[in-house]
Amino acid sequence: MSTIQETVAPAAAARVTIRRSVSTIAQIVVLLLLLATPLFVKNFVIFQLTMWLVYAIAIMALNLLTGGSGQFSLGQSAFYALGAYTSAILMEHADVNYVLTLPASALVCFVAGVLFGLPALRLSGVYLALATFALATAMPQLLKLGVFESWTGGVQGLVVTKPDAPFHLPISQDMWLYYFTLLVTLLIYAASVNLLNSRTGRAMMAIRDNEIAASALGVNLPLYKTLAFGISAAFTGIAGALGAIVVQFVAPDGYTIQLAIAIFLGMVVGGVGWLPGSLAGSAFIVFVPNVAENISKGLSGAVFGALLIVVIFVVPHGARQVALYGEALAKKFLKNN
Amino acid sequence: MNFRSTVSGLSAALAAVVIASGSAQAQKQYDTGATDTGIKIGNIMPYSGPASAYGVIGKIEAAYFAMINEQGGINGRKIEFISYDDGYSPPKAVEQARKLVESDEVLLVFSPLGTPSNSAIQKYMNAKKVPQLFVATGATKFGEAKTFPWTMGWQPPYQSEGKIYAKYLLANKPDAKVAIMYQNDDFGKDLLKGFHDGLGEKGSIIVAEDSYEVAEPSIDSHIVKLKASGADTFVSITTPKFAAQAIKKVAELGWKPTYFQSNVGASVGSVMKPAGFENGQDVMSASYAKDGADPQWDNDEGMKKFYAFLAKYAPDANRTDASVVYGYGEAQTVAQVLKQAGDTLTRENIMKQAANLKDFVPDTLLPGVKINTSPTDFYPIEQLQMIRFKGEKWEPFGPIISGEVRD
Amino acid sequence: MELFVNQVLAGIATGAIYACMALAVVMIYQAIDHLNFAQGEMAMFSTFIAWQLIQWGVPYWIAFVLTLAISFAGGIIIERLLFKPLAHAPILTHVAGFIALFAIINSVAGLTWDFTIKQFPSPFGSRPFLGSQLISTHQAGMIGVTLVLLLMLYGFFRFTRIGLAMRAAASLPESARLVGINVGWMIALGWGMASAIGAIAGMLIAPVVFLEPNMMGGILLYGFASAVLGGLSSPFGAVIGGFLVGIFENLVGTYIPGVGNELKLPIALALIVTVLVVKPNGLFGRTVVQRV
Amino acid sequence: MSSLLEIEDLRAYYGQVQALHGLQFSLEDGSVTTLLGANGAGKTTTLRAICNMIRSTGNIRFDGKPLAGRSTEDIVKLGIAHVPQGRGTFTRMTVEENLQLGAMTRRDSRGIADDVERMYDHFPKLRERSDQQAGTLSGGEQQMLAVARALMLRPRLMLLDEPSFGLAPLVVRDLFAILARINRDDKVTILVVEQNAQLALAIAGQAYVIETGRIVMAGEASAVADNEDIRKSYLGY
Repeated sequence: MSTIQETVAPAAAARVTIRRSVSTIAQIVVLLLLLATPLFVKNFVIFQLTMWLVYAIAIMALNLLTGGSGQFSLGQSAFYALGAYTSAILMEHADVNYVLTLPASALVCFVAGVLFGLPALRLSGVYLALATFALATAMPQLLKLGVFESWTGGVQGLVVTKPDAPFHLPISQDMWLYYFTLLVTLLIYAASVNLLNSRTGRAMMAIRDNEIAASALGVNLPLYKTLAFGISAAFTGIAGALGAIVVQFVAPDGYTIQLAIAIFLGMVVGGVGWLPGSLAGSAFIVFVPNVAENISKGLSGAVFGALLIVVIFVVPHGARQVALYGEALAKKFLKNN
Repeated sequence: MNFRSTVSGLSAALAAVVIASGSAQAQKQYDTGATDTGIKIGNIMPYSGPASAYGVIGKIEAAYFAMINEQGGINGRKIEFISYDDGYSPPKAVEQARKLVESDEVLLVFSPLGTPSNSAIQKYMNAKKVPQLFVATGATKFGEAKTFPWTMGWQPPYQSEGKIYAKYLLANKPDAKVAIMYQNDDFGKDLLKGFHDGLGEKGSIIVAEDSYEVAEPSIDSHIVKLKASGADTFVSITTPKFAAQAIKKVAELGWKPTYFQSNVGASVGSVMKPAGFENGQDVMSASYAKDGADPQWDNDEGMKKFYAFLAKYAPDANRTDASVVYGYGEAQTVAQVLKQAGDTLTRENIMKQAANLKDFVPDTLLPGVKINTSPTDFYPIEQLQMIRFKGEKWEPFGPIISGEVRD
Repeated sequence: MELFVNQVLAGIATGAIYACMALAVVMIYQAIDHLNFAQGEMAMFSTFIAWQLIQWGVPYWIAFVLTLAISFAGGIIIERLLFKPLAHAPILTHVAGFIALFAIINSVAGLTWDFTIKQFPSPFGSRPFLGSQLISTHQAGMIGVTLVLLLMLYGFFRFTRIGLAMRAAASLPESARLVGINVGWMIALGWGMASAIGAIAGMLIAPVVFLEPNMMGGILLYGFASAVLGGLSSPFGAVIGGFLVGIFENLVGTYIPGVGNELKLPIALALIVTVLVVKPNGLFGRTVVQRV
Repeated sequence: MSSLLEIEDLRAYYGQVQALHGLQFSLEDGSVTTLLGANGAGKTTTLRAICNMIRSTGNIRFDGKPLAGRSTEDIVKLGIAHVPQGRGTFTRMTVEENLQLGAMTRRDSRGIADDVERMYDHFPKLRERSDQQAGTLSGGEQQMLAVARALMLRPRLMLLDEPSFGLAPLVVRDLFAILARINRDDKVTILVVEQNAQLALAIAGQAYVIETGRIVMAGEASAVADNEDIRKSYLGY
C-alpha cells in the first residue's frame, strides 16, 4: 500500500500555458465562491461549510503524507483528537485565546507525529496500516483514562466556549468562524503547495516514487519520512482544534476509527496526492451521509457504501480525474475559440 | 422508508370548528414549528455507526406518531416527525441539531440519543431556547433544571439505579464482598458513581473493580480476574451483549455470587435468553418498564395496547428488544406533554408542561411507577423496583423505590 | 499463581477466537496480497445465514455445510462484481472498496436481522473441558477445528498444484500469467476460500460472543494484529499469533498496575508494533531474501 | 520449412504513445532468431505484444492460429514460453516449486516429474539448491532457473528477453551454449532479444534489427553481422 503512483499524462510545454490559465481561472472561481457563499445562506449551512473546510484540512494533511511521501495512515483521527483536546484544554482550563491554541495544537501534534513516525520508519504497506489503525483505536481509550480525567473530562468530554467575532464586527459567530477557518485553510493550502515544491517536498516525493533510488541520491530517508509524519500530524491537529472550536465540544466518542476512515475516504475520493481534491473529498464525507439517510434511514450505511462504490467505479482516481477531464474540455473550448 | 410524515391539509370540518370557537382562537400562541394544523418535532438517532442498535427507537417513535396522526393528531394537529442520523458522532449531532432548529424549524427536539451527542448539543439548544426533551440517555447531567432549563431526561438516571443496588445491598447483605465490572464510558461510570455514593462510608465492601471496552470481543478475562478477588457479590454494569456474556461466563466458572445486572442489560429476549435461562436464575436488577418478551404481561392492559400498536404500525419490530418498549414509552410521554400544552404551542410552554407531569403512566411502565416532574425536578422517571430472574421471567419484589439523585 | 494460570488459560480460550479470524486474514492475504477490511463483516453475514438456516429447522451440520458453500460462492461473486472491475485502480481505491463493502454488509444485516444479540449453537456444547472451568468444550473444539483447518491449508498451499498456482498468482501476477495461470480466477478462488474460512470462524466465534451485526468489529482488529504478529505469509504463525495476543492481553490487563486494565488493547498493540519493528515479517513470516 | 510465428502490421501502444509502427516478420519452425536494437527501440514491446500483455493491433499467427483476442494465459497454453526481462522468478518459492509452476498448463504428472529431472541434468546447480528460496540464488542461477521454468512448459516457441542482462561473461557463454543445445535437441524455436548482439548473432540463424518501432534490417544472422552499420552500432568494431 505504500506506492501510490498516479500517472498524469505529461503535458507538453506548449500546453502548459493553457493549462495554467485554466487552473488559475478555476482557482479564482473557487475562491470567490468560498468567500461569497456564506453571505447567502442560513447559519446552519455556514456551520456545515465550516466543518467541510475543517475536514478538508485534515484530508489535505493526509494527502501530504500519502501523496507526498507514500506513507499510509489509517490513524489520522488520533492526531485530530490530540489537536482538538489540546485546544479545548487550553481554552477551558487556561483561558488561552482560541487563535493561540492553534499553533499550540500544531506543535503538540507535530511532536506526536514525529514520535510515531520514528517506529513507523521500519514499517510499510499493511504493517503501517495496522500500526496507524492501532493508534486510531487506542486514542479514545487514552482520552478516557482516569489519570487525565481532571483535564480531559474523561468519558464526559469538555464543552468549549464559542468565540465571538473580534473588533465588534457585525457578523454572527458562525460566519466569523467560517472566515477564520477559511483563512487557516488557505494558509495551510499555500504552505502545503510550497512544501511540495521545495527541496523537502521533492525529497519526499522522491521517496514516494522509489525509496532505494532516493536514498542512493543522498536523500536522508529517516529524516524526511519522519518529517512528513510530523507535518501531516501538525496540520491534522490544527483541523482538530478548529473542529473543537466550531462544534464546541470534545469527547472521546467523537474521535473513533470512524473519523480516521472518513478522512481516508475523503482522500481517495478527492484523488490521492492532489491537494485541491481535498475539498471534493471533504464534501463527500460531510454531505453524502445526509444524502444516504434521505434515501433510506434503515439502510443509510448500505446506501453510503453503494454511493462510494459508484464513485470509485466511475472515477477510480477520484476528483482529480474529473478535474483532468474538465481541463481537457476547457482546453478544447479555448482552442476552438 | 420516509420518516417525514406529510402534513395533511386541514380538514374542512376542523376548520369550521376552529373558526366557530372564537375564544379558543384568541388564546392560540405559536412558536416556530407549530401551526393550527401541525407540530414539527425533531429527533437525532444513530441509524448508522457503532450505536446503530438503538436506531430502532427512532423508528418506533416515528411509527407512534404515524398512529397518532391516523387517530386525528394531538388537539387536531398532525405531528411531523423529522429524524436525522448522527452516526453517534458528536460533531454530526451538532450539525443535525442545527439543521432541525434553523432549517426545518422544529418546535422541539425530542429523544436525541446518547450521552456524547446530547452533551454536544446541550449548550446550543439552551442558547437557542429550544426544548431538548426526554433525551434518550440516563446520564444524570441531563436533569439539571437550573443550569439547563431546556434539557430534560426521561429514563431513571443511571446514578439512581446505582444507588438502589447499593442500598439494597447495605440492607440485605451488609458484609458482602463486592466485585464490579463496568463499561468504560459515560453510562458505566455514571452508574458506578451512583453505586459508590449509595454505599457512602461503607465503600470498603468493594473488593475489586474492572472496566471493559465495548471493542473487546470477549470479557472472559475480567470475570476470571474478578472471581479471583474472592468476592461473593457481583455487579455487572453492562450493555446487552456483555451482560449476556457475563451471565454465561459466571455460570460456566461455577461462581455463584449475589448478582446485580444493570437495567440496560436486563432484557429477557436480548440478554437472558441468549445467555441461557438456566444461567440467569436469581440474577437481580432494577426496572421501571415492562419487558416486551415477558409472558406475564400478555394480559396487561397497557401491554395489549403496545402489542396492538406493534402489529399495526411496526410489524417488523422485534418486541423482545428493550429499545422498542423504550421508544413507545417516550413517544407516549411527549404526546402527553403536547396534549397538556393545548393551543399554547410555545417552546416555553412545552418546557412548562414537561415540568408539570403529574402521575402520568405510559402503557409500558411497571405497575406503580409514575412519571412526575416539577420546575425543579427534571427527572421524569425516578422510581424503580427490584426484580429477580426466576424461570423465564423477571419477578418484581419489594416496594417501588424512589432513587432521587439528590437525597 | 493460580490467577496467572487462569489468565493464561482464559487467554488461550480468547486467543482461539483471534486465531480463527487470523487464519481467514492470512488466507485472503495469500490470495490478493493485502488485507480485506470487510472480512469480519463477511464472516458475520455468513454466520447470520447459518443462524437463519438453523431457525428454519435445518440441522446444524447441514446448515454448516450449506453456509460454507454459500459463503464460498458469495466470496467469488463479490470479487467478480466489485473488485475485478477495479483491477487496474490504485490500491488505496481498493481499500475504499473494502470500506464500502463493510458499510453495506453491516447495514443490510442490521436491517434484516436487527441488532439484538442472538444465541448461536455450538456443536461441542459448553461443558467444562477436562474438568477445567476455564476452557469449555466449545473452546476446546474451536482450537481443534482451527488446528485442523491450519493443517488443511498448509497441505493445500504446499502440496496441491492449485495451491501453488494461487501463491504464484498472488506474489507475481504477471509471471504467473506467463506460466499459464489464470490469475483472475485464482484471485476469485482466494476470495471464495477466504470467505468460507471466515464463515467457519464466524460460526465458531458466535457461540462465545453472541451473534449480532457488530460482533466482528473488535475481533477483526485482533485478527489482523495476530496475523501480522505471526507473519502474514504463514498460516501457522497467524494461529500462534492469535494465542499469543490472547494470553498477552490478559496478562497486561491483570498485572500492569493502574492503567493495565484500561489500556490493555493499546499496550498489546504497541507490543506488536515493537515486534514488527524488530522483525518486520512477523515472528514466523518467511524473510524475503532478495539479491539485486 | 514452414513458419511457426507470423507477424503482420503489428502496432502497439503504451497509453497514448505508439511504440510499434507496423512490424512484419516471421519465425521458421526450429529456428533461432534474434531481435536486435538499441534501448527503447521496441524489442521488449514486441515480445509483450506477442503474449498480449499490452494493447496492440495487427495480425499475429502462431502455428496458423490467430492470437488476437486470446488472454496471455491462453497463449501460453498454446506452447509459447516467455522468459521476461528481470526473469520473473518467484523469489518467495523454492527452486523446485518454480519448476513445477512452469508446468502449470500440463496434466501429465509423470512427464512433469521426468522433466524436472531433465532440468536438473541441464542445470546441476539447480539440483543442489532445489529446496532453497529462489530469491537466494545468484543472478546467473536465477536466469538458468527462468530458462528451465520456461522449458517445463514443453514449449514450441521460447521468447527470451535480454537473458544476458547483468550476468558475468562466462555465465552468459554457458547460457547461450545451453540455448543452442535446447534448440537442437528439443526442437524449440527461439526468439531472443539481446543487447549483446555478438553472442546472439553467433547462435541465431535469422536476425532482425529494430529502430524506434520499425524493422530496419532483416536477413541471415551472418549477413547482418557483416553489415558495416550494424557492426558499428551494435558490435562495436
